[in-house]
Amino acid sequence: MPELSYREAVRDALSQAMRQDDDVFILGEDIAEMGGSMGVTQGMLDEFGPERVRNTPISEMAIVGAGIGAAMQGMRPVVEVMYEDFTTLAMEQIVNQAAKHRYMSGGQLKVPLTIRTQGGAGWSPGAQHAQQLEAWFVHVPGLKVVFASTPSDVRGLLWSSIYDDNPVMFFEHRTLYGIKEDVPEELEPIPLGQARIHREGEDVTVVATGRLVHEAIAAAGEAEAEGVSVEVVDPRTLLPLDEATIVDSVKKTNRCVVAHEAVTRMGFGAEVAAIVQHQAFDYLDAPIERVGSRFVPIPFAPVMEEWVVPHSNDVLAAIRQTVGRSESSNGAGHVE
Amino acid sequence: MPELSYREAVRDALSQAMRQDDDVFILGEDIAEMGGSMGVTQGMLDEFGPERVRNTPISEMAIVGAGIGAAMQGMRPVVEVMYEDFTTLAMEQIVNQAAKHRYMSGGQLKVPLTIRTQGGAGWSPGAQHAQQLEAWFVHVPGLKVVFASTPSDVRGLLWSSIYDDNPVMFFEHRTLYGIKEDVPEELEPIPLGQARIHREGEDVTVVATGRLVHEAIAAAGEAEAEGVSVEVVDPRTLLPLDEATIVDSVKKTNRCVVAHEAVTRMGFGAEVAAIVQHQAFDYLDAPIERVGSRFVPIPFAPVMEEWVVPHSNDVLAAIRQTVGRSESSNGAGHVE
Amino acid sequence: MAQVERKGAVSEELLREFYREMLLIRRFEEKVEERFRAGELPGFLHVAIGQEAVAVGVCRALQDDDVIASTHRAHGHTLAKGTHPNELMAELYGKVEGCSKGYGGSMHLYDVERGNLGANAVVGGGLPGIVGAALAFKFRDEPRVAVAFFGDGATNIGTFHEALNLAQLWLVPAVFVCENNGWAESTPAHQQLPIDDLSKRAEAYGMKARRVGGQDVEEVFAAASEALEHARGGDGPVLLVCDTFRLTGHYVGDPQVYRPRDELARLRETEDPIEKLSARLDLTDEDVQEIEAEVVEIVEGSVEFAKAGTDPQPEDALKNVYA
Amino acid sequence: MAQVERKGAVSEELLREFYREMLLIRRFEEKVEERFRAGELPGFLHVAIGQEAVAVGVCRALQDDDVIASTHRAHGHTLAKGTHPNELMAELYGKVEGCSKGYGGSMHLYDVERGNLGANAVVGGGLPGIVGAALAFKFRDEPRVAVAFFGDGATNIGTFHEALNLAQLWLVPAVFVCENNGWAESTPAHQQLPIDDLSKRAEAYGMKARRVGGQDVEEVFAAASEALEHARGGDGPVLLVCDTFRLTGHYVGDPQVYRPRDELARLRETEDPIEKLSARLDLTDEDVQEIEAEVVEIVEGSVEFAKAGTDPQPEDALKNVYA
Ligand SMILES: Cc1ncc(C[n+]2csc(CCOP(=O)(O)OP(=O)(O)O)c2C)c(N)n1
Ligand SMILES: Cc1ncc(C[n+]2csc(CCOP(=O)(O)OP(=O)(O)O)c2C)c(N)n1
Ligand SMILES: [Mg+2]
Ligand SMILES: [Mg+2]
Repeated sequence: MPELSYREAVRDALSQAMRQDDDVFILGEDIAEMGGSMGVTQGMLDEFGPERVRNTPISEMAIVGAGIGAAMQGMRPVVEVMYEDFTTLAMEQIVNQAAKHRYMSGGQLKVPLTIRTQGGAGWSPGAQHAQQLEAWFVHVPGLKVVFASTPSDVRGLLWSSIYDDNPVMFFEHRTLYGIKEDVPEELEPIPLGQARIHREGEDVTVVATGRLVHEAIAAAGEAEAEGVSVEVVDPRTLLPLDEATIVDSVKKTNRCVVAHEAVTRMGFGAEVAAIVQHQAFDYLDAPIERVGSRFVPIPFAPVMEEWVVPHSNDVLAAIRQTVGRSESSNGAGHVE
Repeated sequence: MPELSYREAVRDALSQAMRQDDDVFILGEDIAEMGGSMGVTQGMLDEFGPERVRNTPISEMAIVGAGIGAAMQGMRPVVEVMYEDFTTLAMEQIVNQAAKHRYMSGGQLKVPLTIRTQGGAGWSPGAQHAQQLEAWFVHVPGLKVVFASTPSDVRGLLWSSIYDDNPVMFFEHRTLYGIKEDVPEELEPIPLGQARIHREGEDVTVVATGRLVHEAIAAAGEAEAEGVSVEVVDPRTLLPLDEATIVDSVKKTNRCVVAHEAVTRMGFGAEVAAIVQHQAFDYLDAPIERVGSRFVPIPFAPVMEEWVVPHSNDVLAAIRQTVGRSESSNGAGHVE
Repeated sequence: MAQVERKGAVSEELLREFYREMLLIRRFEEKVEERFRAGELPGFLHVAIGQEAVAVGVCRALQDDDVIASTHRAHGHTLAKGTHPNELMAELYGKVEGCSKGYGGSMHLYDVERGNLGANAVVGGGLPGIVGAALAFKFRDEPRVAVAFFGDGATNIGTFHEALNLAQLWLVPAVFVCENNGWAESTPAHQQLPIDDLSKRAEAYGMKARRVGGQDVEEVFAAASEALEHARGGDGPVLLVCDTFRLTGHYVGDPQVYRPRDELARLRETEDPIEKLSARLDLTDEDVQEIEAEVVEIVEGSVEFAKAGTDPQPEDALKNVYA
Repeated sequence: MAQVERKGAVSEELLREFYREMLLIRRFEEKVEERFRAGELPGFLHVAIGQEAVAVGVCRALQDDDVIASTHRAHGHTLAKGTHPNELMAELYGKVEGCSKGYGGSMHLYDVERGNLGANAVVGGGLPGIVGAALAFKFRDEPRVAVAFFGDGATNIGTFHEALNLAQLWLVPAVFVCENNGWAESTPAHQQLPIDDLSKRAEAYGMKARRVGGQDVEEVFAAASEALEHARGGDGPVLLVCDTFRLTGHYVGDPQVYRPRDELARLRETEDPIEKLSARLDLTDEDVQEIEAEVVEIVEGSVEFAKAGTDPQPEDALKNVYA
């Protein structure tokens, strides 16, 4: 089993797809000679040439749109939007065009486009280079949304995204590029819509995405030392969502924490909480806790940045909060 | 008490603000001679002239951005984005600029900008002219988000939005422009962040926004005939949210339905559900039900459009669902 | 010689075909206005009355496997690109037999088999996609061209700028056809465009540009043929500005309060592209009546076809979201 | 005469001031590189080494209550617009004493009192705001000008197009200063710009444009003065393209694998704006040493100031979200 970094895993999925398939090509700002602002596509220009590893001007609308147009002709473009903060520039193309062409045409068209982007806080890039905006896209019928947290996941999910016949928003987290994992020799596609249970547990289910998966695993370790057994579930695909795995887990543990780096308000955790309270109402022994960034733009100064985004201790606090309630209190009165 | 339509109420707030205050002006596509695509600003060109009722080219990014720049100079611009579907074009300016200038400057700047927009299904405009996207903006620290459902509300809330020192996303619903209501002679500002209880009730709380407020009121009437007493709460301001009014209501009724026209998945109702299950966990006798559009783009054919978006019968069905559960079932086992 | 034949003299026969097609669009649009007034048509409708020569002149210069993207004002382009009036009218009625199966409507007409990649209700929304389609043609070495229609108003939106820049940079086989009718809804040129000659916008990209009288179908056809040849030959994209007139309101039902009262009547007098073409053709009264009758029959037939069509089932709304 | 004085001969004294300011920027930026390598500076940093003449030439032509919007490469503009190096350096260290109080960082420098409305880490993000600020000046009949800085790469983004179009249409007092350094990160001009002369982009709006050598501070100053006068006088906005050179990586730490090995060395030889200015000035060795010493002391002082500054409290992050 070779060890790959998250960064290498993304590159490997892209490269393997491009090797086997002329219809796959990548385009984006500074992805060629420079290999992308995060170094993900380093070396790919040499292997595939400038036509298929296509540097673009700073034109987020047009490059996403060009991806859409090529996809409608049956190609499988992968557009890199350098920071997810810049998806704000391409929302029209993503939401009104990519997501809707198939529907508005009554099924005549397909848009097999993958939009890779990355984001998140860390190392103080400031408010315009650190947002986590995945929740927006979960609100858009016609899109699929993926957020991978490990090298093996990112490789298998990116492959499936490229070969999915629908537009996929593919989120990577900036602080994860360096993490490593043993991955299967052969790339194993991971079907979109399948959650991964990272760790089984009995007392609390933590549903976490992106960087928070790792924080949740760390928190679970600490909780174990306190005698609390935590199950960590990474949905991996946010849309469509593997509700069954999440709900089944909560039915077993009777408690749920949702954790992501995006601000809590209107974040993906709200959707998970709404689903879980609905489908596992009678199983819940405590309110679902949400963990996310504080409701502020990401500040520059490291001390503030660090404090704003959630870490394993925040997940742990939420776990403690859910188990701190006695089961009998449920339905019997209000406990603050 | 004069009777005003929702359309006239918007116009009245704009006009009164412009009469008393040179710093207020409006800009947008076709708002001058034509009076806006919905006729909201009709007649205002004559009263205020083309400088202050400013027709713009089709440039959503630039007109929102121009509003931001003028606001930073202390003016109070009101930008009209013709359809909220076109806010997709201005997301960068709204999210990265308007919402963050104050923060990134460490408090040196204010952006007293109001962005009025409208949307919603009805009369088959098709998938690119019918979305309800308010949830996105609730996820953005630095913005305020208003969604008014009645003439008196829209007047008082728009006034407060114009005079708020922060950027406000102000949502109107296309099908509401014609509805009428008696409004106070003098414009009464409605503070942002205050919910309105439209109807008191004992058995179920329906939290509804926009068009669904009216559907909820209708459903409440029908439910009453069935012996179910429904409280209808319109948050009016989605950000900041009057959580206390909503939670107190649910603590009284022990049941909650959330209803909006936006698709349910990742819609505003998810946030409300997440808050309510958290803050009123021990009071809930049934899962919180969410009512919203089906998870598809808005189709053109009227039979499909009509079926996709929620109506009072959907709210009623959700009400029935929540009261259909026996209280004793809570915590005692699973009832499907 | 071939050159002259292609660009210069369009045969009388071909011109008659243009005439017939333009008249078909005209009568179709008039029927749309009528059926709208009768309360039969849902949605927001924008007719292309006055702009028929652009649709026909450009689309007749296309080869069959060239593709187009259209706008909110899409009926003319759609008919000219070969969609049967029945399918178009059925779409306007929201029927399963419609060219978008009832999912799209007037502002979202698709006919992928005939190379119509979709009308777009977002101004400028279709332009980047055309660059992408053209890029795919280039990748695959297919001698096809992708064409975007859009209005003068659309040249003010960022998408236009980014798309043209990208197209020129990558020298993709695309033609950008601007239907310059002097209005964006109620907004006249001087309120939205700081320049008179829109073809100058191509200079920002070093793109080849041409400006032609859009009421003269022969001129449009010739210019479009040349632009297409340029693009198809690998010499890069072209901006083709067709000065035209919107001989009607922005949308069907538009009271046009913003428009000088007499402008419309005067323009209908002087700038009708069908009149202009007919003046050039040797049409006998009989010819005219014959074509008229044929066209009217087709249009009437399309209404019958549409009305007899099938309403989707409500639950059909759940289909076609994902492939 | 006043005309000549303003536009033509810049006095030796003024030129010496320019020299001092440019050198201050240079030494400041070098210090930033050094402190970054020492691991002291968080964030993403872009220095303006090589582009000092544009910042100084433009900002010195401004009047005090004119405003600017800057870019990710903002240190030079910020210093030239009057922010004290202490406050700038403190910001880079994330301190409360910083010009953005530690909330902004290198890519989000603000100094509203001195007319700096903010650096923008989104390419093109600041341009529409400048149109709006200029509109406010026009509304209020204030003789002020709003100036946007941006790079050549930014001329490809839709925001640029929409903002310039709007500015010209409304004839607002704005000046758009393009720092054309031939690169957008690793992307050379020929991969992002289909034209050579960026001032041509103004033709799409009928906007007055000027292209100048951006390594010659006198030339920049003269052209900026003229542009500002034009805008201030109510004659509308101006696009001022300054051809310049990025004598360093895109960001601090950039290995520049994409850049021809010798280009940088050669350019540092031939295109250093400070060398160019010094060659024109009658500076004695003593002068040079004196200015150098003065500037270095300021820069060293700024590091001391910054390091002695106050870290925000974590909970301060909750402030300043809403007014
Ligand atoms: C991005 C966007 N903004 C606004 C609108 C509303 N709108 C529809 S058509 C139109 C005018 C378009 O003008 P032009 O491009 O000249 O086309 P024409 O209607 O003249 O054919 C506007 C503003 C829209 N559809 N999309
Ligand atoms: C909208 C957007 N896209 C991409 C980026 C990433 N990025 C930062 S600087 C830059 C290059 C900018 O080039 P240019 O405008 O020429 O300025 P320069 O760096 O040369 O001063 C890019 C692509 C960004 N900040 N914003
Ligand atoms: Mg037009
Ligand atoms: Mg540059």
